[in-house]
Amino acid sequence: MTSTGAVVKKPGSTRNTKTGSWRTFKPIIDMDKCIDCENCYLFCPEGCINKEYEIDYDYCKGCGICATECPVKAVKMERE
Amino acid sequence: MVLKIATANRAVAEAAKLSNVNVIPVYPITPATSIAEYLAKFVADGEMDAEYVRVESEHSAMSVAIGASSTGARVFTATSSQGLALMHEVLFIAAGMRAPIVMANANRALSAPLSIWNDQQDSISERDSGWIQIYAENAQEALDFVIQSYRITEHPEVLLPAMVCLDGFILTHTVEPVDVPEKEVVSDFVSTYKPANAILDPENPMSIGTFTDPNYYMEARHDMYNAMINSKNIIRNVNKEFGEIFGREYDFVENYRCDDAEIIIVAMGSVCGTVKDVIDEIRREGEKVGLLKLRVFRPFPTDEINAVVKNADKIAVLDKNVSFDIGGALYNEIKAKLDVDAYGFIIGLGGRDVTPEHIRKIVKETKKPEKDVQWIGLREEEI
Amino acid sequence: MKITEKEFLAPGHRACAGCGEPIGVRLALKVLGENTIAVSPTGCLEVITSPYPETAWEIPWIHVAFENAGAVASGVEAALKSLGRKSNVVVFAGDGGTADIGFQSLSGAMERNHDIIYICIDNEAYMNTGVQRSGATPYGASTMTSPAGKKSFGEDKPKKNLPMIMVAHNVPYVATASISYPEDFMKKVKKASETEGSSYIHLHQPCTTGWGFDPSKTIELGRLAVETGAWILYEVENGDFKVTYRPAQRKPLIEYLKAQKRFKHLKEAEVAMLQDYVDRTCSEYGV
Amino acid sequence: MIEIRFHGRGGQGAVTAAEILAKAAFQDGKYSQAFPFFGVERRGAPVLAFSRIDDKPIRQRYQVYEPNYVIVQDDGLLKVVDVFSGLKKRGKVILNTKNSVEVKEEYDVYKIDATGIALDILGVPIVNTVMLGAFAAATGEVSLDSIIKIIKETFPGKIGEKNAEAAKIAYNQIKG
Repeated sequence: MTSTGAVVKKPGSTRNTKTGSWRTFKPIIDMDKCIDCENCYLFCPEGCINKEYEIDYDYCKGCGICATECPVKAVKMERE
Repeated sequence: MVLKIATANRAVAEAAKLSNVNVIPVYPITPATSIAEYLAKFVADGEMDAEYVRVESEHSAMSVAIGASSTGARVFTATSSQGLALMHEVLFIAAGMRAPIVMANANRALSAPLSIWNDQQDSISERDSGWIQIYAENAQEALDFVIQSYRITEHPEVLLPAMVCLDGFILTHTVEPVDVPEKEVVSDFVSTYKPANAILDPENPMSIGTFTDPNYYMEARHDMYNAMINSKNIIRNVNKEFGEIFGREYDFVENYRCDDAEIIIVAMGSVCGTVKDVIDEIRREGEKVGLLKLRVFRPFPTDEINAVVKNADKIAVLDKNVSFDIGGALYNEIKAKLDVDAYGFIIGLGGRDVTPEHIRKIVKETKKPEKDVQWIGLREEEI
Repeated sequence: MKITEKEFLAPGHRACAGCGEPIGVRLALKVLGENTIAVSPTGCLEVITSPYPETAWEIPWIHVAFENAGAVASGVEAALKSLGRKSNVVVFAGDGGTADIGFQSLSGAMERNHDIIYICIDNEAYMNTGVQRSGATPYGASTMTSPAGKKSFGEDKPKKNLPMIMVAHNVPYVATASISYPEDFMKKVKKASETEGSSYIHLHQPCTTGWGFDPSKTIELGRLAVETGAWILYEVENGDFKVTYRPAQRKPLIEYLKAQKRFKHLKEAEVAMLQDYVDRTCSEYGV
Repeated sequence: MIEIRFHGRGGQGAVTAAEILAKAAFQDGKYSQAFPFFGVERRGAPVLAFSRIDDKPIRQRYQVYEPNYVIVQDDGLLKVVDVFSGLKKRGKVILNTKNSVEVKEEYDVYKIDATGIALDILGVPIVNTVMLGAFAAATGEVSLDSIIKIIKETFPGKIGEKNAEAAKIAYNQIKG
């Protein structure tokens, strides 16, 4: 293979690596309780929760920050 | 063409000015300082439309150079000795990131003991960094090689940085006649830099300087190895084109009276001028001696050297550097790559003047060699 | 504050679960937008985001070495200027690459006042290589190279005051921030992007691995640091100092300390000494 | 090829003199070279500089050991430096002095009170351009016109004019 300067020309290509497999606990959002504060969206290290509060489980590593930071306890961490 | 009388440092600065350079990050160091000063003045006087970055160290000079080059700018910098050594880490990175940077190195001894004078230990110590290395015999060559280097380094099949080496003081501070080409002619020759591999541009985002695990590192280095080999063709073509336009032809090596020579001296840089004069004298005395001047040290032109030296009885290799216990770098490379009867001579370290007597002694010693490696010009008295 | 929903740091990066660093980068880039070039020195962020042949970066990004992010960003900025192009140039550097080995090149860049935004993401030790102390490691923290022991209570020097050193460089905009106060942080990034010349933001970032706490508590720890006064949020705009967040009632430092393994060894007297140090600093800064 | 060695003190402009001489010779249509023995000497210490002039390109790169001419910018140097070292037989010495100095017979010595001329014309005891005027007269190796042209190029404006005048006075004094 060739690799001139090991430049990566495919932006965002870490998406090829599904870090969801790192997870032990899985966040589940109870939309009935959600007050749309955006904490989970802002604080997600993976950026895998969107503004509709859908979690992309392909990448969620299960850190639980979203559950901790939810002011109304709408996010539960469940065993995979 | 304008014939000027100037130092090699002035010639090098003129070359950068002529080559449409965008960014100049430079940190002054003797004997390269006046290059930095001339360029600063060119920019201050509006003679040169470039960003002059007054960095706080040589390490940062090369780092700025990589950042700027990666953003699509043509870059020039200059350094010497301790400065080059401080850059060591970043030199490897510039080459590994395939940044086509051109740098002048005013060859000077490395500490300790401290010396500001000439030898070539500094650049030779960076021979494995992945930089193309070209050695100038005089101010004209220094100017021409800087201009040529942009065409070589920026070629998509090369993309390796280039170091133009000029002997400290002996060239950097000596005034002599130099042909300074017209701006338009050089501008046409070098055009403007168009990044062929990588560029930091939000329109086309890419990541430069990534992290490789053992699955990928070797390939990147192997590509550099191939690029260095490929650069030979590019250097050859650029030489040819340069010769047609500027009337000065260069090759990887210069054959000075070698065709029938029994003894051939191999050397790089400014000492070659003195050697040529001595060869003329010795030839008048009836001895067949020639000089192979090595212009391009990396890539190493094995075939070109061999074509010139293969019929000689003995080869004397001059090194202004030393690899402790095994002699100079050039001597060792000649021994390793060619099937010749070669002897090594360490000369001119730390600015020790290399005189015609030294060259005569080397020729004499080569005829009846007692040792593989000898130091020439050492003081005999005790202090 | 209105920010784009677009993510400029893709998932799939290799950070630890619960890592605060990508949070800081995500939030900053949401403010800066896509016309941005990022520079990183060697460190956690570089390693986790650029595993060849993949990259997490959606914007142009460059890494050169550990100690030269300031210089590399200077080069990027100088090139943009020379070529007549306009983009934000932002550095995301760790505390080691900023306070220690990269300090000289940072100082040079700030002194030259390049139009760049330098964000030091400070997790208070060399986390990339397994938690060795840096100049930003706080008083009393136990690291692999400042271990607590019979004759040591851990790091024996207070944290180097990088933001104030940057103020001394006459940088037009200097601020401290915390990933736990996103609104405050993003406002500061915005100000930095509107500043002509250099801006420096020192972003406090709890590290689950290096500090020793549960990955879910990253934001909580950052908040505790600010609420106890161990980390103070302020900005210095053209020399004018202003605290941007003042805890109503400062919590005792012990609440912050006891939540982390790196302070577990501290004895009562040592905690009191640290509390005293924090009190003095807070009164100095008016918190 | 002719070779010239300049002896001076740091600050007296010996290095500049060697360069002006090389440039003037070049102006006359010859090939030339000039370089200092670049030390770390500061103001006042003895310094050396060299010029070479030839009809063909100059390739050699070592110091001048057997000069045809020696220019001594300060007679005080005679006590501390062997300014005659290697000087070719019948080689010429241009010596700045107002005293009667004893020198070996095998050399032609041209004495000139360059310091006096410099003080009169320039108001400072910097003698390098004065010595070049004297050199042109004593040796004929370079034209006074070229020396004057290069002096004016090197020092633009009034200073150049004055230096040129000083060189001319020295030239005429030696020519007698």
